[in-house]
Amino acid sequence: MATEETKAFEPKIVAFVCNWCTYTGADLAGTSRLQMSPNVRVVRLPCTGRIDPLFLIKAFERGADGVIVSGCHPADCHYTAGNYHARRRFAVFREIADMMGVDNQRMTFSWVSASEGNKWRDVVNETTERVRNLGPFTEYQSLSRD
Amino acid sequence: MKLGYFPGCSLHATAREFDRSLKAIAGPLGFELEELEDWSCCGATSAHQTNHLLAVLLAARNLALAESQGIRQVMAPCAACFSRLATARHEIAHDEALGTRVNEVLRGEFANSVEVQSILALLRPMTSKIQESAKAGLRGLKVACYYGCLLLRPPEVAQFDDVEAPSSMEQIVEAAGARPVKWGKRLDCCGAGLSISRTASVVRLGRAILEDARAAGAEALVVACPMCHTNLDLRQKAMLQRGEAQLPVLFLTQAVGLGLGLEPGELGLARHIISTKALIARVSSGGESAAQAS
Amino acid sequence: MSEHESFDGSLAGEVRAATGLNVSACYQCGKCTAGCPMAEEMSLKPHQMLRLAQVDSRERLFEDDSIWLCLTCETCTARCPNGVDPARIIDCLRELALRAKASPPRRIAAFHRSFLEQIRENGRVFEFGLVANYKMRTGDLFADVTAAPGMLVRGKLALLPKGIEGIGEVRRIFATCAQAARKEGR
Amino acid sequence: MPRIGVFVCHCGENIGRTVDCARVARELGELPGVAHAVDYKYMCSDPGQRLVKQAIAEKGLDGVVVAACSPRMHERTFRRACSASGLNPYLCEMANIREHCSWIHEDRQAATAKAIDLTRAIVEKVKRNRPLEPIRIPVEKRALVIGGGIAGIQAALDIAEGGGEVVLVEKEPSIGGHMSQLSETFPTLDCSQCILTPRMVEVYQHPRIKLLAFSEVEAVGGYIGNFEVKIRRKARCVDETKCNGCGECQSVCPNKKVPSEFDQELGRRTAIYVPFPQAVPNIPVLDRESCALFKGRAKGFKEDACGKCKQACGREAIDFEQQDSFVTEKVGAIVVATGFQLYSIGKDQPTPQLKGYGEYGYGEIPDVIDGLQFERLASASGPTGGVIKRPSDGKEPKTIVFLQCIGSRDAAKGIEYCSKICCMYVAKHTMLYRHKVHDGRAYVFYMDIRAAGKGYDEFTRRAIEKEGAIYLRGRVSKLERAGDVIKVYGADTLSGEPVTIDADMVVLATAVRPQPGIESLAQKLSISYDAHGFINEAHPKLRPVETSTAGVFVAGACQAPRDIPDSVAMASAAATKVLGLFSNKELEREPTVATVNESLCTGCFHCERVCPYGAVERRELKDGEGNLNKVAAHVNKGVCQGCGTCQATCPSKSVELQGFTDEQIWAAINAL
Ligand SMILES: Cc1cc2nc3c(=O)[nH]c(=O)nc-3n(C[C@H](O)[C@H](O)[C@H](O)COP(=O)(O)OP(=O)(O)OC[C@H]3O[C@@H](n4cnc5c(N)ncnc54)[C@H](O)[C@@H]3O)c2cc1C
Ligand SMILES: Cc1cc2nc3c(=O)[nH]c(=O)nc-3n(C[C@H](O)[C@H](O)[C@H](O)COP(=O)(O)OP(=O)(O)OC[C@H]3O[C@@H](n4cnc5c(N)ncnc54)[C@H](O)[C@@H]3O)c2cc1C
Ligand code: SF4
Ligand code: SF4
Ligand code: SF4
Ligand code: SF4
Ligand code: SF4
Ligand code: SF4
Ligand code: SF4
Ligand code: SF4
Repeated sequence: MATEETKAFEPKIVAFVCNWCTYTGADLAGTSRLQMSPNVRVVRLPCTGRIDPLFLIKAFERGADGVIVSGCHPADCHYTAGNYHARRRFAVFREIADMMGVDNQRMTFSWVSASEGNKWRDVVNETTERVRNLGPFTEYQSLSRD
Repeated sequence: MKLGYFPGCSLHATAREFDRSLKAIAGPLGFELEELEDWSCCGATSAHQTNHLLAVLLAARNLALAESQGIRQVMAPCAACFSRLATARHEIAHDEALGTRVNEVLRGEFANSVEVQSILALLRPMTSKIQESAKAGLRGLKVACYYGCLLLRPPEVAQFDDVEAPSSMEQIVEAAGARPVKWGKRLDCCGAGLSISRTASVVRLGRAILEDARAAGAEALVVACPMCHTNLDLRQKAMLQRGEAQLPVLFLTQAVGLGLGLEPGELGLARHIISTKALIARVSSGGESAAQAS
Repeated sequence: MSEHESFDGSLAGEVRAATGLNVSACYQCGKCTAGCPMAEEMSLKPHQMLRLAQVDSRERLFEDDSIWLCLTCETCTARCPNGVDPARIIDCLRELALRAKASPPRRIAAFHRSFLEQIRENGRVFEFGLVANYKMRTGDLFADVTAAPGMLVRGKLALLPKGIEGIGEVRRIFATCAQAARKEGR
Repeated sequence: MPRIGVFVCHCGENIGRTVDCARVARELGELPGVAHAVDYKYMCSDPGQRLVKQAIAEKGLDGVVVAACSPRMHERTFRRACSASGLNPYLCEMANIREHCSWIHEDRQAATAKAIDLTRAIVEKVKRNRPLEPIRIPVEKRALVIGGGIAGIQAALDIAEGGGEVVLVEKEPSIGGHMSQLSETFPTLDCSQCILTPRMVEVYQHPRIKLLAFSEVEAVGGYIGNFEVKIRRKARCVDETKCNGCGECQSVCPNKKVPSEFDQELGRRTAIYVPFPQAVPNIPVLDRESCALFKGRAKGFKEDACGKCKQACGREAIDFEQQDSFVTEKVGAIVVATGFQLYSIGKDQPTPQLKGYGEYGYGEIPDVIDGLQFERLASASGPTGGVIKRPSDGKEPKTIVFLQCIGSRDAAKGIEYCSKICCMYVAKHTMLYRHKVHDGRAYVFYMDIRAAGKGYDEFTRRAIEKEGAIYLRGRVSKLERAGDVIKVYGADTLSGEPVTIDADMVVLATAVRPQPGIESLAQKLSISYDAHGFINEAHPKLRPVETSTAGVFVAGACQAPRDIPDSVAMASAAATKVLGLFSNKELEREPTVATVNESLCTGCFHCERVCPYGAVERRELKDGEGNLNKVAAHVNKGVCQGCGTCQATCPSKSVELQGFTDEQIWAAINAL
């Protein structure tokens, strides 16, 4: 249950998305005027295959409370197989993150196609809500400050 | 080679000659059978048609017995027993919940580790041995190898031969000196499950099988299932129309035994309803030339 | 009965729960019927049984004798192009029919009961007893069940049952199954 | 210190309503390195673009960020504007404060804060952008077409007619593919040979088409516009330059009993042979497996056992010593048109998933044939001269049964998919049969009739309503030889009854499968294929004739089961794509490609493994004296599509995707 204090807290979330599916899906959400929480900042990359796990760590270090990684559906990668490699990479990363003390709850991995504006809104809202309930990610920031 | 042996009810009763001939060829072919102690009925058709759990448990009890008696492989000559035991083993292996249930009821540490073998899988690797030991052999006796329904089914359970175009029984009788004929109904069901309760159906199915075998030129049927045998031997007279010749029905083990030159008496050939006398005469004297002439 | 996924109260759901098999996978090609040795005697052909299961028409299925004519020869299962396993599904339909208190044709029911009783009593089937039991049940004393005289003479029928030591376990198996069937029948 | 210009757009009210644009400009203006920051009502309008151009000229900007709509909307517009003022266009980027901000939020304060963040991130990125040049690739205006069936023929002719050059590679001795084996074709029943052979001759005579029959692709290198293809020319034992196709050699060859592949083994040919009279090229091939001379040599005979063909040839064209040879062709585009084969019901199947059909006789019952064999029987130029005779005894079948969906729509023993063409050709077969055997009965066992083309349903209805074919809805369980007939055990599910028919001949409409060996060809081309071996198109709806590799196209039945109209339409579409490619002198591509820092690269080649396009090559690095220093990765810019997977994978961070370098992205993340 969120306390009065955490209610006031507005999480900062960084989203790493591919250009062809999720970025376009997010554009569609905009064109359709789907309202969503303003906590997510999108970083556009050509493909989820380009996303280095260090980006996520960097984002946390710089004060993000949560991250989203989203690209094309498994068989629909614009680059045939980039998202396949990304998926494998992040399966490993999840465990490493766990070891480092990054709660997996702070990370959303999802597939949003160019036509799934609604889904993008849901991903944004759900992630924001989840991270808001977890509270600010102070553990990591204090860690990295040492 | 020592092998667990599950005779099943028939081989102790109606199909005693199957049991006897199997034991008779064991010596010459160099295998030894160790009958499962205190085995119980596999449940046959009646169990699985009315209560799946019962069917699995009745089969599993025997598999568990084998396990506790240190038997790693059980051979079930009866096609129905084979099918029941092998299917149960397969189902338990593929359904964890079922496996747990079975273990609860059997109150033991049942690991489902026993392999189930059919008579065909046992004899096929022995063809060269059969061929070597066959003295006069079956003298080119033309036989129709009848697999019936359950020996090869379901396919994922009985994987030792091609489900639709099997050849193991033909290979075995050929090694024993017979000439297997090509015919169409070798995989068709003879209806044994309804033999008592719906005799008319069984007569219809059996007749079609006999007709086809005869049309293909067979002098005898060879079977590997006591139910098929009872059906096609015991009821054959009802299946024939006036004037149609009788077709002796041999167990595969009897055919192999004859090929090996064993005494007909040892093989229980006198116990059949359809007489095997002419056939015995044909394979033990100069029958071959007669067959070739025809 | 093993615990599988869905159970929505439909017949298809019950079959799925009991066997893990999917009756919806049947696309009604009829290959099962085409090869079924009993099809010509069945008023409902195998593919029609599957169809009725798909549309949840249990009355028509259970009232009809056809499911009891299936020999479980598995010809249909071996050849079904969509891997439906009709033989196993029909086994299951029979079991469900019994639980729904639908009765099989008299002689077939009598046979199965006599057979199973033999196992429960002796652990093995002792054919003379089976025949006697069956005749008593059907009242059909002159039925041609042994087909030919001379079976006893040829040593084909044993007169006395041979018991087994583990009979207690066999009876426990029967009791467990009866209990399970009662529970699930409700 | 960089000099970035920031331009914040109101988009009328679209952005301005929720985002305080003036404030965004103000805050951004305070960022170090930002030399200029303004807001304006409509940035994409002419005056808006002029603002950008002026600022570049007047303030000496070395980077431009437009905070407005999605880059997918107007990035090109603003990059062009920059370019016009002499700023490298890749130094201009957009921050999306409309779709990703003003349109999806109502809270003005939050939206404004977010717009500032988004713009700042792009500013930080642009500070680290480097000027890039679009990649230019020269285009070789020749195309390679692989496979000379109707699809390959059509593609070759269309490309050649459009001015391109074509190398057509066919693995068989003649082009023509399956269509050359057909008798008449649905839905019009016109004679297949009559419409096909003129096209085959056209291919042969076309000045811009080079036909390499009896040849196969050995290796493929290069990339779009610049492929290099090595082709194996299999030894025919006949010198193509000398042979004039007189046919003397065939007539003297003593071995006349070789089963003819073209006639689906229903006819015979000689050991040296032309597969069929209209073959193109009309040059024989010597089949070493069945030639007496070669068989003798294999057995170690001292003297050649034959040689009649060589003696008969007046042009000394026959060369028993001929070996396979190789040619290399440079091409700019490739069309794959390798077609299909029919599923064989036999016991030996290429994969364990396919089981074969013992219940249909496993090819043991001689009068059970497949659809192509029926085509040969019905063809006027076929082994029976177009008379329907059964193979076993030459009798005219009075009862013929066609079984559809054999191997298709069968997840248990065959393949799940529908083969698409068989419903149609079975209807055709019933008509051809009824036209030839007036008193014959034709039965069809089917599951569904799939006739969804122009005039197709009318065609199948005609077979049923006018031509007397008897359609039974159900599959057949088993075929059984019974004396002179084949017993067909089927079911008619519409009446609910099992049906048994005594047939004189049975025709199986077996499934369409891709050509054997297609996987290895696809691997040579780095194109993808599905689980069955059909070539994958780049997009099932929008890029149906392109593949995953730029410059490689696909046509005909190698992509999925296709009939002739579909194959031809695809071939023409592929040809258009090729000609479109050829219409450029050079190809220009976004410079978003990876580059390797060779001094850092450790040669682990993880990048090579993950690259979806095979763009990573191995390059040997030598020192001044020519000694090998190391082997490092090298990205082929023509092949790289810019996904960046290599970069995220490289353990030593030696490979970088231009425009999305680590430095750029880290800067953006830092700014958020
Ligand atoms: C029985 C039957 C009847 C039919 N009837 C009709 C009809 O009436 N109407 C209709 O529209 N369609 C019909 N079809 C379909 C028609 O045959 C196909 O649509 C058509 O042949 C597809 O053409 P294609 O060029 O794609 O493939 P194909 O005809 O298979 O040609 C492919 C060519 O590529 C060659 N090749 C394969 N691999 C290689 C390689 N690695 N290297 C070099 N060359 C290679 C092959 O040798 C072949 O020459 C019928 C098909 C069948 C089976
Ligand atoms: C309910 C439904 C669902 C469908 N679902 C799918 C699906 O899931 N997947 C799929 O692949 N296909 C689907 N389709 C089919 C798909 O819509 C068509 O294949 C496709 O739209 C055809 O494109 P077209 O350009 O040929 O024709 P159209 O989409 O009809 O476009 C023709 C255009 O030409 C214009 N036009 C007409 N006459 C003139 C004129 N005289 N002068 C100038 N302009 C003119 C029209 O205004 C129109 O813009 C579906 C169709 C329907 C009806
Ligand atoms: S063969 Fe299988 S798919 Fe066909 S009708 Fe029977 S159960 Fe259904
Ligand atoms: S198992 Fe039953 S339904 Fe299937 S073919 Fe045999 S008798 Fe017919
Ligand atoms: S640049 Fe984009 S946001 Fe600005 S006015 Fe044009 S369309 Fe609207
Ligand atoms: S005889 Fe010589 S020229 Fe004539 S077809 Fe044969 S190889 Fe060619
Ligand atoms: S060498 Fe003789 S067998 Fe061989 S192709 Fe020439 S003529 Fe025929
Ligand atoms: S086209 Fe017709 S015959 Fe061929 S697989 Fe599809 S449905 Fe079956
Ligand atoms: S992954 Fe990096 S280090 Fe390894 S070969 Fe590629 S560029 Fe070189
Ligand atoms: S960016 Fe993608 S396509 Fe280019 S080399 Fe790297 S992995 Fe291959």
